[in-house]
Amino acid sequence: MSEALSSAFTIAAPTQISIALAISAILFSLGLIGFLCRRNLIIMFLCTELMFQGAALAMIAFARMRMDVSGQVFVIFILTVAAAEAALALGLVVLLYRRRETLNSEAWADLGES
Amino acid sequence: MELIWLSIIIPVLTAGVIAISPSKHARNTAFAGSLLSLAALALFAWNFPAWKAGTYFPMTAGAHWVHGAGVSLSVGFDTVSLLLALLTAFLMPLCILGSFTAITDRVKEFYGWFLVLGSSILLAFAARDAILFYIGYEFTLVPMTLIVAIYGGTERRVAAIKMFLYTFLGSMFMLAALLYVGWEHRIASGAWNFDIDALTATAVRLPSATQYWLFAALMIGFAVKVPLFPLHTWLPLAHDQAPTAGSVILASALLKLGTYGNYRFALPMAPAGGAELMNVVAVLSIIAIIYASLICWVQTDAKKLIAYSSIAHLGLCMLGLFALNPMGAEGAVFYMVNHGLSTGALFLCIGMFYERYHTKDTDVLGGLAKRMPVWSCFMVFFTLASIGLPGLNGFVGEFLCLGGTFIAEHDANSGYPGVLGPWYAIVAGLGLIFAAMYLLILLGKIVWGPLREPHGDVSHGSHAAAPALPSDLGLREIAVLMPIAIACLWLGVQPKPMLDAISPCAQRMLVNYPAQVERVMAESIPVAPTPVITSMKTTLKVP
Amino acid sequence: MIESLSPRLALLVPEMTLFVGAVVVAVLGLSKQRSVREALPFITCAALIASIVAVPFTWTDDNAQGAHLLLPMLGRFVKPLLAAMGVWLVLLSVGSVDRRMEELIARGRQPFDAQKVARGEYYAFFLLSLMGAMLLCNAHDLIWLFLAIELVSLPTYIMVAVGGNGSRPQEAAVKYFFLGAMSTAVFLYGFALLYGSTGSLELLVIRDSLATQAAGNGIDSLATIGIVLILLGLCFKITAVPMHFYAPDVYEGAPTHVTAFLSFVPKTAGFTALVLILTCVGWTGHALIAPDGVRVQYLGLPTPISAILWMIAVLTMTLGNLGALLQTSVKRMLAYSSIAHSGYLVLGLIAGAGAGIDALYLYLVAYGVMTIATFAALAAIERRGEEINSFSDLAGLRVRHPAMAWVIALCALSLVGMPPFIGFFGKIYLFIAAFEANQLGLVIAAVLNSAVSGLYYLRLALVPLVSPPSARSQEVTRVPSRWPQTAAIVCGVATIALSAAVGVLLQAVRTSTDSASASASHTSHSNHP
Amino acid sequence: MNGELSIPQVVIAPELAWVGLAILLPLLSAVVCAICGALRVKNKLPAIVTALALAISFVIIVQAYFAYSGPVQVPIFQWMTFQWGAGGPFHSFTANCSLYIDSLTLYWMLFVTGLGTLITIYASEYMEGDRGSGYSRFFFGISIFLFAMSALVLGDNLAMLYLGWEGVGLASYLLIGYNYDRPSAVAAAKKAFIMNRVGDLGLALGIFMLWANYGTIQYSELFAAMNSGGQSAVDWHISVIPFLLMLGAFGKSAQIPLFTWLPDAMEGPTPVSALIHAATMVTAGVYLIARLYPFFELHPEALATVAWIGCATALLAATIGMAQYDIKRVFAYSTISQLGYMFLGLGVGTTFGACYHTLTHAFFKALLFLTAGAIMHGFAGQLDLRKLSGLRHVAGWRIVSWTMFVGCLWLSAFPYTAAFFSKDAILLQALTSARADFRFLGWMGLFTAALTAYYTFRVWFRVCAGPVHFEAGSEGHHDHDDGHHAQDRRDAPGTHATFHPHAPRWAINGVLLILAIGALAVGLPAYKTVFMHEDNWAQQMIAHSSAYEGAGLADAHGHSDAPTPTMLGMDAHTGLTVVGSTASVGGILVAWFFHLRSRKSADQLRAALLRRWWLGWIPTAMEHKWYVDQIYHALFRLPMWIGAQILNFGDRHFLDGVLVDGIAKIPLALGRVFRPLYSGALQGYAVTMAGGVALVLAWASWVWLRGVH
Repeated sequence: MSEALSSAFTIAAPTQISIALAISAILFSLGLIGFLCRRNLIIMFLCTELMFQGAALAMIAFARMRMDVSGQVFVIFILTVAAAEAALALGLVVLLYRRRETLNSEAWADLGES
Repeated sequence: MELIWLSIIIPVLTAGVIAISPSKHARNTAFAGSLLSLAALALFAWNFPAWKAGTYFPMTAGAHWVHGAGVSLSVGFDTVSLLLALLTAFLMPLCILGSFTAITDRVKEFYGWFLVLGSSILLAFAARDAILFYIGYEFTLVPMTLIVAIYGGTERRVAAIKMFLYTFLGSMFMLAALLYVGWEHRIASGAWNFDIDALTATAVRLPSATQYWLFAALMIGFAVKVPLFPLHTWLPLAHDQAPTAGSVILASALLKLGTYGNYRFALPMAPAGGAELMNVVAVLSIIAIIYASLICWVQTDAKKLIAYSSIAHLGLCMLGLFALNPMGAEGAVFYMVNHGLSTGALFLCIGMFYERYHTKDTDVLGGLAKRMPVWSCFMVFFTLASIGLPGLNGFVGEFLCLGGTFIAEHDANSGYPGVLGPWYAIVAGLGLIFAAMYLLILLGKIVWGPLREPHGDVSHGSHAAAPALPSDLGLREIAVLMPIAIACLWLGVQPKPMLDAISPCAQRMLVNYPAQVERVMAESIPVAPTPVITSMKTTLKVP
Repeated sequence: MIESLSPRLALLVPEMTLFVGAVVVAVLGLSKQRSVREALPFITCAALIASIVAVPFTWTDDNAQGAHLLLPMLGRFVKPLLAAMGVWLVLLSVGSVDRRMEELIARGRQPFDAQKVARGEYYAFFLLSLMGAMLLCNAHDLIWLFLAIELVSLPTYIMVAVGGNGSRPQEAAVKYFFLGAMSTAVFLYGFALLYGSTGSLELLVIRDSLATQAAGNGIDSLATIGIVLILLGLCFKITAVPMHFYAPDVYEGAPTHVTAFLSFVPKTAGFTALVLILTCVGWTGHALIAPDGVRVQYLGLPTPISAILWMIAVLTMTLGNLGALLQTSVKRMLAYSSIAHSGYLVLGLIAGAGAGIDALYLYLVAYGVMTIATFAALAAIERRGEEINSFSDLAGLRVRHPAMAWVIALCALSLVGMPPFIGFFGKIYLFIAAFEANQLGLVIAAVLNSAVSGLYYLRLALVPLVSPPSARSQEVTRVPSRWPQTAAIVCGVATIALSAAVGVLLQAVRTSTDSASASASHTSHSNHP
Repeated sequence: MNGELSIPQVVIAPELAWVGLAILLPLLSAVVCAICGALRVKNKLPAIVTALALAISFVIIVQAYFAYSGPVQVPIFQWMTFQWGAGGPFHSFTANCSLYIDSLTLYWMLFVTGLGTLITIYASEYMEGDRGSGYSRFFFGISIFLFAMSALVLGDNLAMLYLGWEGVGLASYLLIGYNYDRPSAVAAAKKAFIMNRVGDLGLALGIFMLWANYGTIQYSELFAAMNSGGQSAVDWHISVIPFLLMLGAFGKSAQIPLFTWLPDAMEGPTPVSALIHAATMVTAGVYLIARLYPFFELHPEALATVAWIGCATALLAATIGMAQYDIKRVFAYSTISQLGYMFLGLGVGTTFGACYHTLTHAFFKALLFLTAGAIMHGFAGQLDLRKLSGLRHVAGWRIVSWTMFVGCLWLSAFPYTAAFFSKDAILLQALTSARADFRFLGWMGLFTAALTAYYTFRVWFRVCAGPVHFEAGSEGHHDHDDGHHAQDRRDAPGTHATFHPHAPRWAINGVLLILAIGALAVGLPAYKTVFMHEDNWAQQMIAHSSAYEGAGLADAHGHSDAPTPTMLGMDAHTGLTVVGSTASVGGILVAWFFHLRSRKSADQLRAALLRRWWLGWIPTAMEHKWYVDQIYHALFRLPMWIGAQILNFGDRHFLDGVLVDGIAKIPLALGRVFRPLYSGALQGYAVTMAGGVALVLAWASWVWLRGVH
């Protein structure tokens, strides 16, 4: 346990950081691509969560690299905010669903340049 | 100083009073307010200690307004700006008096805006601070646009919008140029300051390529206002559509802001640019003269005709200014005032018959000498003043402008070399002939000849909305025209005091020019307008 | 630790006041007493005024120094500004939220149902969002910054959705929320990269670290990309290119009182966040390595960042103005105009510490007054119970509602930058700041854009005053509440009155950012000899 | 240049300011007339005031004449005057209201004010039908004219001259257009003003050129500069001065190419034609050249040009005059023709001849016009010489007929009339000139003199001699288009059976008599020269002014060094007397034959000419005034009018419509380009935003990061 802890706090090799950063970037991109491609509002929201997590992962990786806990603290806040956003998103989606009975984002395009 | 502010503020306050008082009192209140403003300014002018001073008076700086930006509330006059301000203040009550029966709808707003317009013009003339000038200069657009757009003819909205946007675009360049000079002043002295004298002192030291651009930018702004040839198309429309009082103040005071701007900013600030571009401006002015005169010739709308004639006349004024010698400058300044008087009066005259017949078409209406002899006398008088008959006011300015152009030669003996000369004057002089042609044709149509009145509107006042007017001018209308006529006559017979007043200012404006013009002439190939970026780069890097 | 905590807490008194206010209005909103529910906006106002009053007492020099803030005196200006604008934003919304339901209850058609009313929540969220914007001024690390920004944003999503009725606000809400979430992710990733480059979340530390980097071979690419991502993410809040696309739809779809809120509060928050981030980067002390290896001292932001901001500024003002030209909907036009004004404001960011930030905040004041007055005037009138939307609704407004017509015209002129209204002074000081930063190109771009903007603002000014009343505008009536009208008139008068006091205002802005420039330029010399 | 000029030194004499009253009094009477007009005064007060004012002016001038001792400059007040730098020449512009009094000024002022007074008295009766309507306006115009003319002559600088120059143009405009409800009168007034403006431009440019080269426009200083050899800046500039001034003179004095306004100017009331368009105003051009004579030698061909133009005008106008039927028109063309003589005289070097002819012409031409006016007045506007005959036999018309006869004799330069001597002086100078072309011009002048005698007596024989016959004109004054309205007039009621012409009363008759006597009297100086070998008074007056005679032309004329020139084997004087008399008498005889003895033969001759195609065009063209108006219209007015229409269209539809509005549409078009980006679809916005972020990132990383590191 202590060994695991200590290994967790030893300075990580640059390659490991790179891998973590790459994964975070991939996560972020996947989220973005999903956000752009999917039409279902709930899935779109989940994709934004994916992007958040990408950022969070990067934050953790850097915290690890710098041996600094504040980055990890930040991640906790990110999770909290993400949760708040999730609550908000679901409420909003329910509201919308009640009006149009669909979750397709394309149903909501009344505004915009005619 | 207090009197200056008083004359600027009284109209605004009067407008406020009008806004809260019943509309039947509006016109009398407005008239009283404008008279008070005129009185304040006249009192100031009476005590103006230095009618010969080429500098501002008073010399004390005004209160700071925007401290960090160096904007201060300082006002002061030199004789030129005082003359133009007096012209404005003089015409305001007359315009208001002339609108008593013409404006029947939205009366309060009209007089309110009109007074605000007057204040704004006075502020522009009085300002000693470039930003303060700009505030007055630019704000004139708002009341003027509204006056045109609300009280104008059938195409009033198009006219108002075109006038606003055109002038606004131009003045934006001017603002940028003034700010640029302010910035150069900031570099040179370490503090922002928009005092006109300080800016001028800074600007004349700039490299000539910079001055070239500076001049061009300022010129764009002022040329739209003047208006100079290719930038004039907003004016006929605006004049045509504006109500009489609006046309008068537009022609008499607003356009003078353009020429005044040249006198106050463009020419003194960028002598190198002015010297290089003097022939360009002169050519444009001459084109304006010929072009507008010819168009006048085939106009059938009396107001449009006078509007185009304004373009031609101001072309001559600009030509005189850009002769860059004292004779031309004197003539130009003199002409600014007198064009205001005679053209303003012509617009008033046209407004008076328009009120009676609801048409300005000279094909429909004519021979009014039979019906309106008194009006005809005034019309003939002001037309002659506008033609430039010696002994009346228009002549002095015209003659000196043309003379100034004529003597602006390479080897002029006057000490002020120029690149214009006889040929410019000859072509511009054709404008004198044309002026006689189109104005006499106008007279021949509407004053002389057999009486022609529009069908169905023969008896004045049969128009539903028109108030009952006497067939000839009433006392009120005579009271409107008479002061202008007296001024026209007086200035034509006794121009000497005014010429003396202008003279030092003109010399002060031109102080850098002989050397600059000689430099330009010495360079056989004019300086290529090297981009201003080069000078920018030098300031970009910190040494 | 205690010594450093107490000043920080003292600085938060305004936010606490707002928080208490939010709780109170949220609870009272459920009251069955109609009079209590009708008092909600005024309670909100009371909380806002209390927070304004609290600022001078709590934001003393000592407290500010003790809090170790990046810009110690910023809050002293920005917080009262936000609260003061908040007051008028509240007043212009009086009677709007739950209006239909309250009318039904008043007529006895429907019983009071605590489940369905939203007024309490609306004002609570209103206060919370403002609180978030205020909290930004106290941010001393990225976590605080992130939380504050989210606190600004999340309530606004709800406000858009619940503030009115019909499907348009909901559509606006969904667009606003989803795109907002995306932008949040973008700047969050930027935070991560910035953290990775500097190793700290503390703004002061980041600043020093970046200064060290700048003094070496320049800011490293990780930080640069991070900052660029933060910029782009925050562009959403300030409706700047390329993140501005949502704005027309959301502004048009949201109820007018919410649009007014959106056009000022998130924008102020976004700009404050950007000011903080860019203060970390610093406007001085950067260098370019010339091809021959010589270091060339370079003023302003590091090249890539300033170039990007430059593009953002020009594109934002241009696209905003061009978009506004074609609109027939007043609110949509104002949305584009809001975009264009953001473009002007970015000039202040580029110009940087000193004049730039001063100009930015001065312009925000001007813009806030003008835009709130316009929206208040629009909120004060309605047509057949619907919001005013098209220009033809406004035609000849002067005849029936002269005061509102004049306010709209006045604000249009102020927005175009016509002297002597406050918009002119805002603009002119921005230009001055741009000159200070040698951004002649930006000035020319802004000048041309101002001229173009005349095309549509003049229309906005002339339609109510000059056009003859149309069949549509004959049906325009005043909303039941007088408060929106009051807000419109007060703000309208302020567009003139503030220009008389512009010197004082500028002085106030300067004192609030003086320390900003002092702390930003402690590693370098002043701009000009 | 031939040595020093003989212009005496100018004395500043403020004490002579009372001469200025000659300018002021007409102005005051104008004011009174204006007030009378405003008050609708119905009596003859305006005429009385005007006549009184002019009479006093005349007395003042006479007084000044007797007090005259040498050229003086009389400062009154400063007008367009300012200076810059140190002042002085080239650094100041001095155009004061001051008088320059020398013998030329007095000479001119004497007949201007004198004739002015007489014609005003005449007009007081002539215009009495208009009392209460245009009466005040008429005398206002007359007063303004006298004011301007006095300023023109008395002013001490060219700006004053220009003031008077345009002022007389204004008066002319107002008076030609006196009957303003008649379109032809309005058009004629306009034409007169505009054509004069063309000349005025030349004058103005000449003034500028003088300033540019001499730094002043005051006569005294200009002459001083000339005396000292002058300062030339640019040769081209100097030599163009006379041509510019000349243009002004041609405009005002109705010479080629600017003569067509004068015949039309006969639309004005006849006293106006007599005073302004015959006696005084049109001689302003002669005055200008005489006044600035030294400057006309700045270019060797300048005076020759004047001579040629003058002679050509004289001939052309005479040919037209032969073919006109309207009495006033005939006299108008004769005026142009006589003015041509004056210019010929100036051109060939005899300012004396020109000025003396001006004086004699002023009297006899005023007389002729006034008789024509009396006829017109009495016969309800009838002026067609085919419709009037034998007036001398009609009761009450004897004075008119015989004074007209006097005028006609003078105009045809009948031997030993005053005009004979003045014309002789001119022709002698031309014929004895060393220049061949001047001699040619002299012969042309003689030929023209014969034509003049013919057309003059054509009028008299037709109108005053022969059987009594007359038709009334159409009410006030008929249209002058040649015979267009003949048919109407014939139908009009008013043959002599029913129509009773009202004969002139004392004012008209009196003035006619006085003028006839005056015409005789102006011959006195010449008689004294011829018979008593005294110096000619007029010559003395001219020679002691700036219009010195022939100082610089000695080499050109050769009358100073060459032996007495001969002509046809006789002494030149005698020869010319013979030839001139022959021409005059011959012309009169021809006129007698065709127009009194056998009036039908004139028509037969005309018909015979018209039948032959190679000759037929001559009378046609002469009757149509050689189509000059039409040519001007086609050459100038029409192209300009077309150009103006094009510009007007272009201004509205191209400059404003295409350029200005087009530029304003650019932002709108650009706005439309970006419109698809705001489609309203959530995903669409997301894609654009993400794309924007990606673009910026890519750009930042590739361009900038690579560049910096």
